[in-house]
Amino acid sequence: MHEWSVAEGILRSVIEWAKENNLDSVRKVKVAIPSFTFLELDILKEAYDTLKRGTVLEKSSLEVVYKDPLFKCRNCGNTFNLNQVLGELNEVREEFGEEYPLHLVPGLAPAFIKCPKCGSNDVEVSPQDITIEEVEVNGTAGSSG
Amino acid sequence: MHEWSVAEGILRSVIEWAKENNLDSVRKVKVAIPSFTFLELDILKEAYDTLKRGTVLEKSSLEVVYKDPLFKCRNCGNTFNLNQVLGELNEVREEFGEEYPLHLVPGLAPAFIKCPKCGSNDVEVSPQDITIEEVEVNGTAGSSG
Amino acid sequence: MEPLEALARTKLSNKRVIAVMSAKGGVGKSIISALLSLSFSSSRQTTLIDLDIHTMASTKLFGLEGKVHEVNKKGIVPFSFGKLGVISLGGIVKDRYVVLPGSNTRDVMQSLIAYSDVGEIIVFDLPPGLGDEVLLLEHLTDFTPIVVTIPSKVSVKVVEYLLRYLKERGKRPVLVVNMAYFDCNGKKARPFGGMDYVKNVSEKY
Amino acid sequence: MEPLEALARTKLSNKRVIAVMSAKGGVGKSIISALLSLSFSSSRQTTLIDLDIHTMASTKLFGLEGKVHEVNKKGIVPFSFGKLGVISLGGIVKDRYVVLPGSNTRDVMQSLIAYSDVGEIIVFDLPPGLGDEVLLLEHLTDFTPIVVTIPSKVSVKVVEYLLRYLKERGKRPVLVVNMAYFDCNGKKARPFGGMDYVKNVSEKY
Ligand SMILES: Nc1ncnc2c1ncn2[C@@H]1O[C@H](COP(=O)(O)OP(=O)(O)O)[C@@H](O)[C@H]1O
Ligand SMILES: Nc1ncnc2c1ncn2[C@@H]1O[C@H](COP(=O)(O)OP(=O)(O)O)[C@@H](O)[C@H]1O
Ligand SMILES: [Mg+2]
Ligand SMILES: [Mg+2]
Ligand SMILES: [Mg+2]
Ligand SMILES: [Mg+2]
Ligand code: NI
Ligand code: NI
Ligand SMILES: [Zn+2]
Ligand SMILES: [Zn+2]
Repeated sequence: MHEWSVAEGILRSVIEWAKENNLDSVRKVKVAIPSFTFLELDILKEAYDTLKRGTVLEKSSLEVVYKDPLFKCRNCGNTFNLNQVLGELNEVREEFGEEYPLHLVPGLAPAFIKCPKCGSNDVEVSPQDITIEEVEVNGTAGSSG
Repeated sequence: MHEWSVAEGILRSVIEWAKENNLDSVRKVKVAIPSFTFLELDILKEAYDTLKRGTVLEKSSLEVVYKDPLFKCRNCGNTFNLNQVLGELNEVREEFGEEYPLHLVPGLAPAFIKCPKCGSNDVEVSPQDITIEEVEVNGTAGSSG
Repeated sequence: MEPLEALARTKLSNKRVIAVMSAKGGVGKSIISALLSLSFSSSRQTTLIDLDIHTMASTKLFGLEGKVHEVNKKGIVPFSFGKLGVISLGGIVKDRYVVLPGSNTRDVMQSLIAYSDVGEIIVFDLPPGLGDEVLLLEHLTDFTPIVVTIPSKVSVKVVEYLLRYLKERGKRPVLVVNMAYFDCNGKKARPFGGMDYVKNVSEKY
Repeated sequence: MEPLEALARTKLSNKRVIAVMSAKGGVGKSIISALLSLSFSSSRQTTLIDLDIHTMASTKLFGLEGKVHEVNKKGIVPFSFGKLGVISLGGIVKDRYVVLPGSNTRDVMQSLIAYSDVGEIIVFDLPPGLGDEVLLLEHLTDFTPIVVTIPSKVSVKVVEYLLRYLKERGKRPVLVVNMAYFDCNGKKARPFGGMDYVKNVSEKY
């Protein structure tokens, strides 16, 4: 459900960027989302299309790409990917349900995902945030920092 | 003076790496050091050459490269380099003398270096640690992780 | 700007934002945040956001252990006590411990703020230390600092760091002295010492 | 392995390492670390390393404010009290406040350990929270945890997180209850409540 908030955040950041750059219409916004948040695309797009009305993004479409995280254990040096911790992740999802902690707060990943090799929580996760990858304005593409 | 400790750290990390890889002689070690620590090369090399005796590094030489840090302010987004904060840095060096805080603990950089644009201490510094860049073993070059 | 950052800023803009802070731990930040936000809520819609992600004291003070926040279109629904809403990471992780590298705390705090459904007055309960919680709040908004100390030498000296920092950043903090005395059969006992250190520091800042 | 990491590990290897910790702030970690290390130092060369880089309480407890560590070929020379040596970031930054993003705390703590000239027994005074200080120490050595609490509900519940974490990591902590009572004309006054919460948690772990 917090997909509505995510949509609002995306819109606000692009609106601000458009204002700073004196642009009055945006065609497309591409965002990247960590895959382990399992954000629901349908809801996100519905929210985006509802909330964009009356803004410079009124005629824009939203493209979403999922970023697969890479994990690095600072305790033993092991690097691992999402597949290697899917079991653990699914346990958390089962315990907490839809709004499970990493869905809402991806920065919590090290608190819930242990290194499969040494069991440590001392894990670096990259990337772990929602970012604007590209904004298309009247046929030209730019990047909002 | 803590250059002796740095030398010891370099030697220990390479000795361990050599042991793990069953190597009995190392020819050259290349380390990278953040330039704003102003480590003294003479002392570091003297310490290295003294402490290496009796180890697998006995016949090795030490090469040092300085890494210039890049600063990024998380408050205003400004990126800046060492030259832009040299004044501030020199004030700290004058106040504290030889063993000044960033010489000893480069991770303290954000506590002493403010963003020249907005004045915030919310500064990312990269790189800020001493790393082994390359180890040469009997003519072959490897990298100790 | 990142989406979550933009959202967090929006949530705090045009609000009265108060940060209860202290650099020192165990001086009463959480209890004072709780009482303060309760008192504001007698007249205005108030939200207490607990930023101490390791202790999550507000869930204990309000008896919310094990309770989970609902999430709707407006974001995280605060636990509600009349006009007071309480938001805590405890309501997201239930009663699990949160062990976390320091590099992640900023993102976690920012998510909490960005997704909160907030009232007109927002009170932040800060963790001890002088790190991301302060830097992030400074970045997001112009807050009013309420600095809490106890009379002891260690606490006052640590709080002085924070006062100095806030002063350099152009802020004018309110200083609260907690646990100043204990009622011992009508007489004031002072387990954490007299008010000398406090007097000294409050004259300086 | 990085050079500083290798050095920090060496400094702690074959030593008796004790970590005074608590997740909760203001429960007496620093004062207990100080007393404990002083008592060890009556017989053995002991080093107290203060890892609370924002408060640097040990400099206040030992009257070291404004003093600066000397550095020689063996590293940072501890402030010395008989057989006790005290190392604190306060001895590197003098009496300046240390405001620092969370992503830097691990490196700072690791540098302090790596460069310390240490004795046979090492006592660490930890900051509150459940972050890099614990993860780093676990990474560097097999320490003995001394967990400090006060009797209050909030403190005990927070300390329970830490106890649960340590247990899952295979450690057997010693629990110390501080500020249990106050001598009020010969009668025990208990400003932070009775021992019920403590009893409950100590039976569980
Ligand atoms: N004035 C007071 N009298 C008695 N106990 C107090 C008082 N203020 C705080 N406490 C108790 O002291 C402990 C620390 O307070 P807390 O609000 O958790 O501090 P902090 O948030 O600064 O770490 C808690 O157990 C709290 O209930
Ligand atoms: N048993 C005690 N009796 C009286 N004061 C105490 C006691 N233990 C600690 N204090 C005081 O309480 C405050 C917090 O203790 P401190 O050691 O700084 O806690 P921490 O390191 O856990 O934050 C300090 O001012 C300290 O002097
Ligand atoms: Mg980020
Ligand atoms: Mg590092
Ligand atoms: Mg608190
Ligand atoms: Mg302490
Ligand atoms: Ni959701
Ligand atoms: Ni030096
Ligand atoms: Zn690992
Ligand atoms: Zn800046």
